[in-house]
This record gives sequence, C-alpha cells and structure tokens, in this order.
Amino acid sequence: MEDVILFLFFAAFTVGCAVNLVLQKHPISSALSLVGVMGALGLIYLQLGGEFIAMAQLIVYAGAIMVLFIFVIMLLNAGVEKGKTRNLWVKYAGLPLLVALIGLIAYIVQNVLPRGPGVNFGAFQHGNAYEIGIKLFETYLLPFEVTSVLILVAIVGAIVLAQKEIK
Amino acid sequence: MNFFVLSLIKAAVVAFVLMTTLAYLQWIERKVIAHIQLRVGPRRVGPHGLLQPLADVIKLLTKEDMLPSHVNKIFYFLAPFIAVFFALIAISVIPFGTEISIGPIKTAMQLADLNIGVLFILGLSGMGVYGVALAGWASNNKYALLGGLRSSAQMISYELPMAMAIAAPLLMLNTLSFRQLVDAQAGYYFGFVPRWTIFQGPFPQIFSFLLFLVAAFAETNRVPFDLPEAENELVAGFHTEYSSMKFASFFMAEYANMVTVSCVATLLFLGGWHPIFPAEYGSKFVPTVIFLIGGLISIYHGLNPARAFDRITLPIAGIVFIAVGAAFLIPIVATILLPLFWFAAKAGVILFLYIWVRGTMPRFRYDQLMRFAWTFMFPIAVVNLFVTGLLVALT
Amino acid sequence: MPQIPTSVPLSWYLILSAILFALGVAGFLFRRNIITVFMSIELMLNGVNLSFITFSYKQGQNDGHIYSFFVMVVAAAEAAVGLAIILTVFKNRQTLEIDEVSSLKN
Amino acid sequence: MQTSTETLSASQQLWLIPIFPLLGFLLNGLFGRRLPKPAVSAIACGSVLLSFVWVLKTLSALGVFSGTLENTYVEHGFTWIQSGALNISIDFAVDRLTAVMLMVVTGVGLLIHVYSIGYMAHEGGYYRFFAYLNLFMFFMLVLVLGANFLLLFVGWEGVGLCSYLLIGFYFLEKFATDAGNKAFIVNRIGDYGFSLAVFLIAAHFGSLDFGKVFSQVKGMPVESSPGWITAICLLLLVGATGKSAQIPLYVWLPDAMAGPTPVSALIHAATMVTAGVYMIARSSPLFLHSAFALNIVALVGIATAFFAATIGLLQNDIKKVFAYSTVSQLGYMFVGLGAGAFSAGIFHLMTHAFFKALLFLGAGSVIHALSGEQDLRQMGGLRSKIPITFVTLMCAGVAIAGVPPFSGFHSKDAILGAAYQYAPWIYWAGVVTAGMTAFYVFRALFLCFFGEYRGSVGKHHHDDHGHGDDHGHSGIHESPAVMWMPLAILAVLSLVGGYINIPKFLEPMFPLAEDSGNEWTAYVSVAFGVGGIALAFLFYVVAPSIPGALERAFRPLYTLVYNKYFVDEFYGATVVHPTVDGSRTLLWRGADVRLIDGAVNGIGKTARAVGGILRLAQSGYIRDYAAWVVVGSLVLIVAMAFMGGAR
Repeated sequence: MEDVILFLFFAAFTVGCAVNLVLQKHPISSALSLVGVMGALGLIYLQLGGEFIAMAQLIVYAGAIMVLFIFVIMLLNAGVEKGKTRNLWVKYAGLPLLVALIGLIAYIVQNVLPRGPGVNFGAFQHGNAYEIGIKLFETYLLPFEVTSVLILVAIVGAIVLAQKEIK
Repeated sequence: MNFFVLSLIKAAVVAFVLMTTLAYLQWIERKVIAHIQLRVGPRRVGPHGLLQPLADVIKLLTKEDMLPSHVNKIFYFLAPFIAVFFALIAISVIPFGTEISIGPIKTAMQLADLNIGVLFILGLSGMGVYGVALAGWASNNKYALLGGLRSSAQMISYELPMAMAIAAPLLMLNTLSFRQLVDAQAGYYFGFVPRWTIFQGPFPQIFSFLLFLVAAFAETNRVPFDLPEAENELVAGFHTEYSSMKFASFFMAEYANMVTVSCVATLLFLGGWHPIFPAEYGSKFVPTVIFLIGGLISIYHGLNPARAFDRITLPIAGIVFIAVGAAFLIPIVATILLPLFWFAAKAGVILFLYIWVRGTMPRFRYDQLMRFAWTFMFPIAVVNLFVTGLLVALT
Repeated sequence: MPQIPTSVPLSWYLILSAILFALGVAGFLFRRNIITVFMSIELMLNGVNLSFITFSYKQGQNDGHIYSFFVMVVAAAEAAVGLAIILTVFKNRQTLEIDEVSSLKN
Repeated sequence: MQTSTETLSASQQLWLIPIFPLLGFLLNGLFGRRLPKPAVSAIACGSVLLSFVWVLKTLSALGVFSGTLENTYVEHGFTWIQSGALNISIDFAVDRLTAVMLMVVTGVGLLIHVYSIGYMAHEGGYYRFFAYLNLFMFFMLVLVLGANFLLLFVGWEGVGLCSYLLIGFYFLEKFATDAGNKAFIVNRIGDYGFSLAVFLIAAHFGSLDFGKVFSQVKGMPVESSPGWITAICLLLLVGATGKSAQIPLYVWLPDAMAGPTPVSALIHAATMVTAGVYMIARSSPLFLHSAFALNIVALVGIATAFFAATIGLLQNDIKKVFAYSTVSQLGYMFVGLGAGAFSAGIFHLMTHAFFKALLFLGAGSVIHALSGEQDLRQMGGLRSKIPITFVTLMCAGVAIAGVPPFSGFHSKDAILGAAYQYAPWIYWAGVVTAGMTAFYVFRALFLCFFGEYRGSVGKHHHDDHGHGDDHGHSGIHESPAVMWMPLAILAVLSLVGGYINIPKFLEPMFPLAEDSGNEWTAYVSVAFGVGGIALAFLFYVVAPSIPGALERAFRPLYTLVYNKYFVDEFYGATVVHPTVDGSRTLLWRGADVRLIDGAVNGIGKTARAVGGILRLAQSGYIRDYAAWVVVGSLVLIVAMAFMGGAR
C-alpha cells in the first residue's frame, strides 16, 4: 500500500522532471530537473533495496556530475535556445516515434515479463554496502580496476582538452 | 506507539533544539569573537544580550524582502530553500545518544538510523553545492556569480579530502551506520585511554581528524576559507542580492552545516557519547561538577552585580545551573542526559574551535585555497587512507 | 476504479525506465543545445540503470547494482571528457548550437 | 628430495631476500641523482648486505650448515597466474643447490658491490650504476629462489636486461652500446629456446612447479623416456648456451667486457653466466631421462672449453683474456653436467665464482692503477707498484690453474674424474684445456706484472678508449682499501674454497658417482697445469723473444686464432647481413611496399568509392544520426516483439 503510493509519487515526480528537462528552453533549468530526476530515482532505488547504489546515485550523479554540468553552463553562460530547428521532419516524426517507442516497450514488458511478486520495501537485502563491496572486489575486481584506469584516462583527456593552447 | 507519531515527535523535538542551537550559536560566536577582540559584544537586548538572537530573527522577518530586477525568479527563490533544506535534513541521521526508554516507549535518540548514514551525509553535503551555485547564478550579479562559482569549486575540491578522511576510520570501524560507529568506539585501552578513532589502533586516525576538520571548514565556507563571501573582493559573495528571510536562510544553512559537521566529527573520531574517561573513575559526576561551578560563579556575580538587574537574573541562572547539575545525579535522568552531555560537550568543543579560528585566522587567497586542497590535503588524504587500509589489512 | 495493489508490480519500474529512456531520446532529438543533448544522454543512462536495479531485485542478486555502479562511473568519465570537448567547441566556434557543428557534412 | 613438503612450520620470509636489493634499486633509481655518493653506496651495499645476512639466517634456520636440510623448503607467496588447470604462483624454494647459489650470489655480490665503491668513485652515473647492480641482484635472487620455471624465467630475463644495461653503461661510446645490443640479441636466441622449453613443460606436465614436474619425471622409466623430454632438454640447453655463453652463442661474452670491470666480475664471471649451469643442474631429473641431451651438453661444453682456451692464448686485452677464460671455464662446468656429475659442475661454479671474480677485480684494479689501460702490451713490471693486486691475482692464477691444494684443483679434478669415466677423450681434451688455461692466465699475469714497464701512464697523461675517462690523477697507484679488501677476501676464498666439499654437500640431490680407482687423472691434469705455468714463465719472463718467433713461424694459425676463428665475421656474413639485406630487399621493398601497401591502397580506394555514394546520406547534423539510430532501434524492438519476443 504505502509502497505503491510512494512509488507513484516518486515516479510522477521523476517523469515530471524528465519532461521538464526536455521542454525547458534554458539549459540550467534542464540541469536542475535532471538533478530532480536523479534524486527521485535514488529514492526509488532505496525502495528497490539498493541502499548503496542510491547513495552512489546521490553522490556521484547528483553531487558530482551534475554539479560539473551546472559549472560548465555557468562558465559558458549558456543562454536559452533561439531559432527554429532546421531539419523539420525530425520535429514532426519525432513525437510519434517517441510514443511508439514507449508503447512498444510497455507492451513488451507487460507481455514478456513473467508475473512475479511485486516490490515491497525491505524485501531485497543484498544491496547494502557490505555485499556490494564483496561482489565488487571479488567477482568484479578486474572490471573495477579497468574502470579506474578508464577514469584516469578520462581525467588526463579532460585536462588536455580543456587547457589553454600553450603558444 | 505508532512509528509515525513517534518520528513526528522526535522530529519536532530535534527541530526545536536545532533551531535554538543555531540561533544561540550565532550569539555565542558574537560573544566569543568580541572577547577575543577585547570587546564585550551584544549585551543590550536582555541580560548579556541573551535575547539578541530573538531580536535578530524579528528584524530579519520584518525587513523588506526586495526582489532585484533581472533575476531568474524561480531559481532566485529556490536557491535559499535548497541550501537550508539540505543543511537541515542532514541532522536527521545524527544519533545524539544511546537508546532511551520513557515509560513504555523505547527509542533511539536519533531520527533515522540508516545503515548508510555516513554516505547519506556525504551525499547531502554534495547536494548543498546547488544552493550556493544557484544563488550565485540566479541573482544575475557578477559578484554573486563569482561567489557562487568559487564556492561550488571550493566545495567540490574539498569534498575529496573530506570523503577520504571519512573513509579512513570507516575502514577501521567497518560499518557505515553512525550508531554502530559509536558502539565500535566503546571501551578503553589500559582502562583509561578511550578507544576513540583518534586513539584506536592499528592506526590512530589523528591525521584523518585534522584533514576532516580543515575540509569541513572549507565545506561550510567558514574562515579561513570563506572566499564565497569575501567582502573585500566580492561584495557579499553569492548572497549579495539576498535580503531578509532568504538571507537568513543562507545564514541558517551555514550554521546548520557547522553543527552537522561537528556532530559528524564527534561521532567519527571522538567516540560519540562515550565519556572521556571510564565511569569507575567517576566520569558521571563531571557534568554535575561543571554545572555546579557555573551556577556558583553566576551566583557570585549576582551577589556583587555589574548592572542592576543582574541581581535578579544571575542568581536565577545559577539556580537553574545547579538544578540541572543536580538532575544529573538522579539515576533515571542521568542515563538519558549523560550521553547527551558528553556528545554536546565534544560537539561544542569543535564548534568553539570554529569560532576561535574565525576570530584568529586571516583569509586565504583563492589560488592558495585551491593549491592547498589539491597539492597538500589530497595527497596526504590518499597516503593516510592507503596506510590505514594497509595496517587494517595486516592486522 | 481498480483497488491499489499491496505491492508495486515490477513492470511498473520497467515502464518507468522505458519512459525515462524515451524522454532522453526525445531530448536528444529535439534539443539544440549541446549541453542539453548531453544531459539527455545522462537521462537515458539513468533509465537503463533503473531497469538494471529492477532486474537485480527480481533475480535476488546484486549484480545489477554493480552494473549500474559501473554505468555511473563511466558516465562520470564521459561527462568529464564530454564537457571538456564542449568547452573546446565553444572556444573555437563561440556557439552551443548543435546544428552549427556540422562540419561532418558530406 | 624435490618433494614440495614444508620442512618447517615456521615461515622463513624468503621473499625478504630479493626484496632488499629491489628496495635499494628503487631508492637509488628514484632519488639517487639527488643523494650524495656515500649515501648511494651505503644504500646499495647495505641492501645487499641485508639480504646476505638474511640468507645466512635463513640457511642456518633451515639447517643448511648443520647439513640437516633434506627436502626442499617451499614458501608460497601468492597465486600469480590462474588459468584453467595451469596454476602458477610466486613461490620461493630453498634446497641445497639453492643454498650454494644463494651464498655465492649474495657473498660475491656483496664483495663486488663494496669494490665498486672504489672503482666507480670517479665515474659519471654513479647512482645509475649501483641502481642497476641492485636490480641485477634482485633478479638473480629471484632466478635462484624461484620455485617454478616461469619465475626462473622471469629472473633469467631480468638479469639479461640488467646485463644489457650494464654492458652499455658507458652509453656514449658506440662500441659499448653495440656490445650491449649484441649481448641482448644473442641472448634472445637462447631465451627463445628456453621459453619454448617452458611451453613444452607446461603442455606435458600441466604444471611449472619444480616439485610437481620432477616428481612426475621420476615416475617415468629412464629407458624408453619419450622423445619430448629430449626436446625439452635440448631447448633448455639452447637457453643455457645463450646465457652461459657456450658454443655457438658465446660471441656476446667477450664483447660484454665493454662494461665496467665490476660488472664483468659480477655478471659475466661470477653469477649471471652461471645461470645456465644452475638451470641445467636444477632440471637434472629431466636431463637424467635423456642421455642424448646429456651427450650434447658434454660435447658443447668441451668444445667451448677447448676453443675458448685457444682463443684466450693470444688475446692482448687483459679483460678479453679473462673473458675467454670464463667461457672456457663455463665449458668445464657443462662438461661436468654432461658427464652426469652435476655436483661437480656446481662445485666448479662456486670456485670459479671466487677466482674469476678475483681475476676480474684484480684486472680492474690494474686498469684502475693504469688509469684505464687494458692492453697487456702497455703493462709490465707492475708487481712492485701494486703489490697487493699482484699477490691476490697470483692466488687467483694458481687457483684457476688447478695447482693443488687450491680451490680450482678440487673442482676441476672432480669434473675431469667424472669426465674420464664418461668418455676418456673428453678427459684428455679437458686436460689440454687445463694446460692452456694455466698458460694464458699466467701469460697475462706475467705480461702484466713482470719484465719492463712498457706503458705510458705516469710518463705523460694518458687516456685510453675502453673504460675511457681517466681517474682524475695520473701515475700508477695502488687501489684504495675499499678495493683491495674484497680482493684479499676473495683471494683467501679462492685458495681454500676447495675444501668446501660441495659434492658431498649436494649428495642428497645429486648422488655421487662411485669413485674411480684411477688417481692418475688428477696428477696428469696438475702436471698439465704446472706445465702451462712453466711454459708461460719461459715465454714471457725468461725469453720474451720466443712468442714472436712462434708467431712468425705459424703465421696463418696465429692469424686464425688471433681473430677468434673469425667467428664474428662468420656470423656476420652468414646470419646478420643476410637477415638485414633480406629483410630490406625482400620484406620491405617486395612484400611491404608491393603487397601490403598495394592491398591497403586498393581497399582504401574501394572504400572511398563506396563512401562517395554513402556520403550523400551524411547531413552532418548530429541529431539526424541520432534519429537514424532511433529508427533502427525501433525496428529492432518491433522485430523482437514479433519474433517470439512477445510470444
């Protein structure tokens, strides 16, 4: 009961923010609504039992990545979009395509997914930091290390790209 | 009793206590700094200016709330709320004491005992950036924008050392729930050295503690890291364009952050509500003695007063003090109050450190600030974390 | 009016993630500001993450959490590089209009 | 004996032994540039000293000195490679063979480190030298301690690398770098064989641990042992010939003398070049199952010993003489191994480490005294000027010449005795070689220390190539104490070292051959040795005119031998130039330019033509591409939905 209400609330919030992201003309509004999406998603993760991943969502996505976005938007002082889109057919074909996409996925999910017990808060116990850590550092150790290297590369690349040209 | 009702009551209590603390924290700050600078500080409103906070609140409430032109209204209004929201919600995972039982009800002195409380705090401190950044951006003022940019950059930069400094004791205590953290710090070495994290083997976390403190100063935009509101460079930083209650909410957010950070430091490093020396050496009489002394002093001042109505106020205060001190002797009350006392004492010490530093230190230059974060604190934090992990792994 | 189920069906989560993904696609297609387009990509990633978590709930294992964790980390790296690229583009062309950046034409 | 059962419950922390030099390397390599020279030398020698002490502690704890260490003591580090059935882990093992090697490597290594302090005092790249030296110690110890073939191989390659770095230490002279490259490339050939052998072992035994492999081998019947064991042994032998400078891969060692003299002493006389011997002795169970391979080992050994000795007769560079002598002595060891007397080979390895290191260090002291002069024709009459060096070198001489009762006599006798039982002709060849050895060593010594001084150092400032920069002060001078103390210690060792009865000590691992009654073998070899000394005395002290006469008499032979049988030229003509030219003409101009480039360009042209058509679809608008992606994915979803996806 409470689960359903909570879920519907957060889902509505998420979708609202997402739509806002798409519709808002100003990048910073979009960025803020994306933050909203992420926060609500984090709460939904909590409901699904993913404590750790919810916090990671909060820290990594909302706390770090989006701040970076907002930072860049502020730096470039990006204003509202102006002018109309050039290739019109995207504009007109896009919405039907979108609806088709959602409808299809919903249809498939409804039909394919075997009927199982629904989600109740606290039913899933494997999402705590301990078990995630065990999984991460035993089963998925190699991917983890590879990811760290990837991040290192990304840092270097970002610095190289963003630095002023040394004349 | 119903969970919701209980939580509501607890929330109300915590909120009230927190608000009062914030208000009087600011009064204490003004007093302390005044005495550091050989002034007397506020003393007009009420005895020793004790009613100053109230006056300030009234002033801020009744001030004209002006809306500058060309601001982005939504975010201009949103920013203070974001700031204060994330600042206040952080307190909800802080445990103030052990389990207590009043009559039939048995509950913890804590709003929510998440078993990822530490991560929660980290996440919120990350979110806190938005308030400042948005305020700076939305209020369409170059000083405000610079302040916002600065503060967000500063917060992001100091987030890393802070997170690492937090991670080190977690490695040793091996939990993410504040309550278990504190429980893991119970007991004493050789009977008298407390097993707090800063004393605990295999690697006493003194470095982490210092790193955490410094990073916390930066996170809360306090002196010497209060670049975002460097008056002499950017008029008032990110809240240049804010007035009345919105300004007050930024103010409140800053102080709430201070309180949160001090509580977190207490829980992580100073053993939470565990007394500084064991009870068999009579630690349970410490609060009594302290309050007694306080009460006697104020009574003494009341007997030969500086001002007329000190004759009335100070003895009353003294009586109250002594009464509180006496309350600590009642066993049932003591079980509830002692942990609170120790917790508050430790957190208070750190808060006093904040004020002390503010009264003492000059402000950094911005480049110095950044260099300090990235070339000094970050490496040390990494090394500290590495050594801790190594020692924990070896033992 | 159908009475509310006591527990949330899994499919709802999946549909939510589908909606998020589709909205991300839409953003990618409709918006002309490079940064917004980029954010739409992040939105898609979030949708995918949600389905990861949901499936891992269904399976009773936390592997899905690991995957979405990796997705986050990679997204962080991607954001760093991508935003750096955007900065450079802006430095060279003084525009964030995605259609101004069409030197790949023919 | 090779069973991997732990003899002791208490861990001996074997990993500390190699770690110390590694730390020294890291310290010196990273910060050495800023450290003062005393600090650098302290770090370098201190690390080696530490590992030496630790070796002593470990061995005594394992009861090596009390002789109670029976079976291998294995210490598991951590799993390194875990793929399928193959499980390779970082294990260190100590048995008696390892014990001997450990003592030799760390002991002699320590002495040479100390010596280097004085020798390199005036050199550039001081810290670099010691860093490399420590790194070499690390890899050598890994090689010796490793409990499986792969770890052995790691050490093997590592010492190869360090040898390359140290040969090319004076990287400003071209010939030094060339010599380094030569050593490296020639070793590659051997390493190739070794790696193939390792693959074969892994394939056939399913493991690389010495314990597992050898216990399996012991299970097999000696007669009717499969052919692949022989193949493994031969490939191992290829590796050994590369590392231990045997025919046909010995050519790199003489050139390796371009490095500083302590390097020649440590790497190219005492330790690294004996790695091949150690490796063959280590895999003795394999070799015992393949008589053919043992034959080859003996043949290679005796041939190398003989030819290298003949070449050594006429060399004029003092270091070259000793280099060829090293090759020849290594040949001796191989003879011992081939004759099945592995313990004798190891015995000779140890004694050789003593006196050959001493010879090189003494030579270095001479060179040091003469400010870099290496040519024997520029020396002479130095015995009064550098007496300590003279005495110590003489000790080394009598030791290597096999004069009883000094160390060389015992080991050489052990080998030759085994050789006689194995095949008399090998014994005779060996005896002749012994004579020649005595001859050329004492020829060098007499030319250096007796007669008139023919050099120019001290008369006027002299700067030789080779070990080029002068030592800051001209004039002939005895070396400082830090240099001659190691000489003295090594001299004592090479005099009495023969009484350390290695064959007895190693008996649990390598059963002794029953003692052949014939004592005369020893007498004959001694006679040849003394004869060689006498001949040298006659030629180069009494009547210095004879050599010239002989040279004129046997001009062609002389030229042949003097030019080392033109082996380098032969290799150059047959291997190197054909390879280079072939690759240049055939591969590059032919294959690369014509075939590959042609193909690539062709593909490129086609791709461009096709792309020309596809290009029309490229609007350049990112969102168009995105739209295409969406359409594609929609199609996919529809397909999934109606092809069973939705049922």
